[in-house]
Amino acid sequence: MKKIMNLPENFVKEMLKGLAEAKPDTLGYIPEKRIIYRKDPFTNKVALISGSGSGHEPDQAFYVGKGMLDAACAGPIFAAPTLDSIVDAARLIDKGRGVLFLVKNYTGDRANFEMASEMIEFEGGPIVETAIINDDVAVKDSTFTAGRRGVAGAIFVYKIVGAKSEEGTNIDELKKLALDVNANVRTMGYALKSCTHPEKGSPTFELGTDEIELGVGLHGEPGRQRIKTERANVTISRLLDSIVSDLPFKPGCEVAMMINGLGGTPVSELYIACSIAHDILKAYGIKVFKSYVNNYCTSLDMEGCSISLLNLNEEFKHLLLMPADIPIRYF
Amino acid sequence: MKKIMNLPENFVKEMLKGLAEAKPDTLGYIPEKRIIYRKDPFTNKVALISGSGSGHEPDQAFYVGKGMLDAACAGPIFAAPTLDSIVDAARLIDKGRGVLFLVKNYTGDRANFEMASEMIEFEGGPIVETAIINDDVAVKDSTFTAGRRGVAGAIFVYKIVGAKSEEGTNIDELKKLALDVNANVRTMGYALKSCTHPEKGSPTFELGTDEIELGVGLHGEPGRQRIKTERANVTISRLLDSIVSDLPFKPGCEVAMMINGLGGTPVSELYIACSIAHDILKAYGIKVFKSYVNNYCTSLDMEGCSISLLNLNEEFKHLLLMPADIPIRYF
Amino acid sequence: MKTQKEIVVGIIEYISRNLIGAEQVLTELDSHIGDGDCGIGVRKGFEAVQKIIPELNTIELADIFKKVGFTLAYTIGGTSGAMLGTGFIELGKGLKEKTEPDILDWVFAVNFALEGIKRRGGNTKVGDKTMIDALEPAVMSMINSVDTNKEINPVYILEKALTSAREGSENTVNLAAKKGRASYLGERSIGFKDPGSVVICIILESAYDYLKKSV
Amino acid sequence: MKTQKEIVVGIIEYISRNLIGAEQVLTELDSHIGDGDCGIGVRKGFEAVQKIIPELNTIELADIFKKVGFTLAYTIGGTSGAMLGTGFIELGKGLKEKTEPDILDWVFAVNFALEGIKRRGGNTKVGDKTMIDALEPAVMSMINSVDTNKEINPVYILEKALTSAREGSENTVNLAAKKGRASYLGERSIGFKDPGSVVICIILESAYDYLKKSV
Ligand SMILES: Nc1ncnc2c1ncn2[C@@H]1O[C@H](COP(=O)(O)OP(=O)(O)O)[C@@H](O)[C@H]1O
Ligand SMILES: Nc1ncnc2c1ncn2[C@@H]1O[C@H](COP(=O)(O)OP(=O)(O)O)[C@@H](O)[C@H]1O
Ligand SMILES: [Mg+2]
Ligand SMILES: [Mg+2]
Ligand SMILES: [Mg+2]
Ligand SMILES: [Mg+2]
Repeated sequence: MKKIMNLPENFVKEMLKGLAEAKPDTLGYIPEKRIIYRKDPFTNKVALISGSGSGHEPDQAFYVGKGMLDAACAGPIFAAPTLDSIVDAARLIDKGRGVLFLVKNYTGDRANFEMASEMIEFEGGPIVETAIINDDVAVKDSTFTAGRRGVAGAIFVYKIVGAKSEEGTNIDELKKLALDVNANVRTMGYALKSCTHPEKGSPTFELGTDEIELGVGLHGEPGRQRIKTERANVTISRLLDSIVSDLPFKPGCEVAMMINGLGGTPVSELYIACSIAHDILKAYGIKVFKSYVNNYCTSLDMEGCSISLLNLNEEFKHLLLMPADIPIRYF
Repeated sequence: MKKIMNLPENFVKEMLKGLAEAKPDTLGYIPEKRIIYRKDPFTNKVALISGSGSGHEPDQAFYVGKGMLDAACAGPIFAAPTLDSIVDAARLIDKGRGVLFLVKNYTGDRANFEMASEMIEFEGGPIVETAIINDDVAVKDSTFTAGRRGVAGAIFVYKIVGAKSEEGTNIDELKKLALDVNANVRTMGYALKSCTHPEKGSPTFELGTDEIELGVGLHGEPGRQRIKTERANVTISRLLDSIVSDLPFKPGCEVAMMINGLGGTPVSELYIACSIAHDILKAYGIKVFKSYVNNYCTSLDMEGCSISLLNLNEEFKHLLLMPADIPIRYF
Repeated sequence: MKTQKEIVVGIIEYISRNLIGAEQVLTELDSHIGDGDCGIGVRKGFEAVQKIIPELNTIELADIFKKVGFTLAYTIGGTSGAMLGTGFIELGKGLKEKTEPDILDWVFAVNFALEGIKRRGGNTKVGDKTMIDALEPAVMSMINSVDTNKEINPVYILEKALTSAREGSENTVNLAAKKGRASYLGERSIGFKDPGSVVICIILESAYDYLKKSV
Repeated sequence: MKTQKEIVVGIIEYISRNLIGAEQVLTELDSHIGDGDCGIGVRKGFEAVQKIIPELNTIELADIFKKVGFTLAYTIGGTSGAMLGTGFIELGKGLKEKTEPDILDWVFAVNFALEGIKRRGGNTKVGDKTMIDALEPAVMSMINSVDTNKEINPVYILEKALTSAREGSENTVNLAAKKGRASYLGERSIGFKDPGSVVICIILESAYDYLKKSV
């Protein structure tokens, strides 16, 4: 394993330090609790917090900023954030309008956010609500009973609910909106190469030189099927077929499309996937309102991509187009 | 080799198609000539064109937009664009104020842009000027006599000159500005893993599992030195020492810092590099005005990063902060 | 004779010492079917518990468990942090305000903790290959002891419960995980023991050992 | 007897046919020390030239070369597109407006083309392992023939020039590239012949063969 890092056990701490130092004016950082938060004194707004294991960057500390998240709690790599991190973040960021937790559906994440909510309630802290995100269609046919995983579709939830929260909307409506976005987004991905956990030092799974893993999870969990490599045309079709038939997305509907890199795949290849997906969706009669192509929710250095489709309505469109002043950007 | 692609020979064409389809409102695309251009009817502005071999995405088609480039000519992977692509782009995009070519210093790129200029002049086309970018400090001590290579520092040139061009500045001043930015930017990178050319199918060079290549080039050209892996602290120090002593950057100066991923490295690792670089520059007494951390100028799926420092003045700062409406973005 | 509070703090000291000592065993089990951090997390959690032992002596019985639970949840992180934290907190809640609970109160509280963990885990069931595979049989055994057999000797009750827990833990070897991180391995998780179930066994064993010595 | 224009167009037809036929040889050489596209590019370029042969017959001598040069630069791309394109364009310029150049005018023009390519390449020198290693000795031989030996037979002059070009091309095998893409390979480029130098040899050989037949 080769990575740009010092000691593996300091991976997350040094990464978050780098983020805070890159944006000293807008971001606050509490190293002991691995919290990144908005430093500007926003008011009259429900605060949005997300958190999960690290290794999915830019998800989610890199989405903290006006118009998106207000704080993020980072756990160790691929492990849920600790209770105190969540509780402290909620206390710190609440502006009296309450705190909405946006949580991807994993046992550890759910359990820790749930405990944090109970603890905050117990201590008479801010009002807290939680919306669970579970957009991964790959898990449908499996025997796993922890339910569908939350993957890249979460970013659409942050974006839309984040934009809405800036309008001063109350916590119940925001939670409803979050669940509404979640109900309308579906994702599936595939891997060309496993990720390598910095503290483990070896790949999480082994793919042959001519194999790909369909429906892989964000922590290298096995997917639906391991198959031989094939032209991207064919693979992207498989992903889109699963996604489109799942909601289902109907001919004539309008979608936001996210082509999300898993960390080790260059944007050139993501745009090839984008080109292919456009052709396939056209054949389905599905209109792409806007394409989002980049690394949004990764799995360390995994190679591959996921595709998310979000079924749009006028409100979603409007909120997607609102600006988001987040640290991950080009200029 | 596994990549998200169909036929290797269609790699560039499909990627550019994906880009054009992702931004149908703002970008035009001429497939036969591999030109991406701004579709909005801007006026009273010198047009900026860059071009080079493909494989460095988002450089440079993904920087076409208000405030940055006006057109980009893509060559085949790692090969200069053809003369007609450059000539046609210049004719297409000129608004009567002339066209400035921003060209990274490679034999094929220089030669083709030079010919294009001569051809345009010969045919009485738009006024054309060229600024050559050569920011790579790695080449200094080598035996290559094609001169320093142009690498990620080019993006600062596009950004600053692009912002200035929107003010209606004339072509001579813009060229002067481009050369001034180039004179103040220095870059050096290192690779953890080679890239793989899609049409070649095997890695351009082979690094041992415990080796890194210091000063590697954007096409996998050998660098200054091949050494054993070491903590990122040490490697980033080596890069910054070479960069700082080259200009030289003096204590007290203010810089823009770019931590540029080479394509296969996740942003988490880039932010670790960012954290380390901040510490080292603090020790040098160099102030970081703004950090740019992402994949700006890549080498297909190469793993590693480059660091660029730009010595700032008030004008550079002002122009860096101007908005750029480019297709590569998050939201 | 020791007060119940003294005994409880003594048991917690035993549990802490034994689980810290089990770091390597737990980590190795978790590397097979998880992400290899179970031992590290549990060690960090109970090292933090060791630091608050003096404070535990000064507070109410139910609060001792809550305090331990929050400490674990604050320091472990991941799934086991939430599960063990929940277990101790709910045990505290299950004791209600009782300062001298009888054996039925204790079994009620332990069952309350079991239900809390199952709820926290997303309705975890026996057979999902988690700590519940050890904890639920143990609690069922306790209920059986006090209910059907009218047994009141806590050492006997714990001894039987520990046997059930160990059996349950051994059974996880043959199961495919359905909850938690190991579930992502699907069938490939068969053949390995669940680390969380071993944590439960060590907790019960520590309580049994301590009680046997002190009563 | 043929006019100079007819001879020139005839030579260009020969060059095109022979370079198109050399695609595989050139591509293989370029795969060793470049990116393996030299043959593809050159083929595409001269296929385009073949298409404009009828038009070439209708324009001035100097413009024939310019037209061929631009066609090559439009279609080849990469380094060889620029270099060959430049060579033909500069040759045209070097002929000035002359419609019946004498042998001295021709050598002047060829030398002008050489200087143009060297300039375009960033002051390419003999020893850099490029097409210049074949072209410069050939041009020097021509200058020598007309200057010192006062030779005026173009077939003889070309024969000697071709020999020099071939020697120069062979010499590139032992050189480490200092210009162009092969230079990135450094010492590792030693042991392979430069493809561009082979292109030069084929061009001169075609001219020689055609002239020998037609005069
Ligand atoms: N849904 C669940 N309910 C109860 N216990 C669970 C559940 N999921 C996992 N566990 C327990 O958690 C243990 C792993 O803990 P830990 O290593 O901290 O988890 P992770 O690293 O996956 O966050 C497992 O051995 C299992 O006993
Ligand atoms: N600076 C230079 N001057 C003259 N010729 C050059 C120079 N650099 C490269 N060449 C020639 O170009 C040939 C390669 O052409 P081509 O394959 O089109 O280049 P690339 O693929 O690198 O753009 C080389 O064999 C060499 O003869
Ligand atoms: Mg974990
Ligand atoms: Mg080439
Ligand atoms: Mg674990
Ligand atoms: Mg080539």
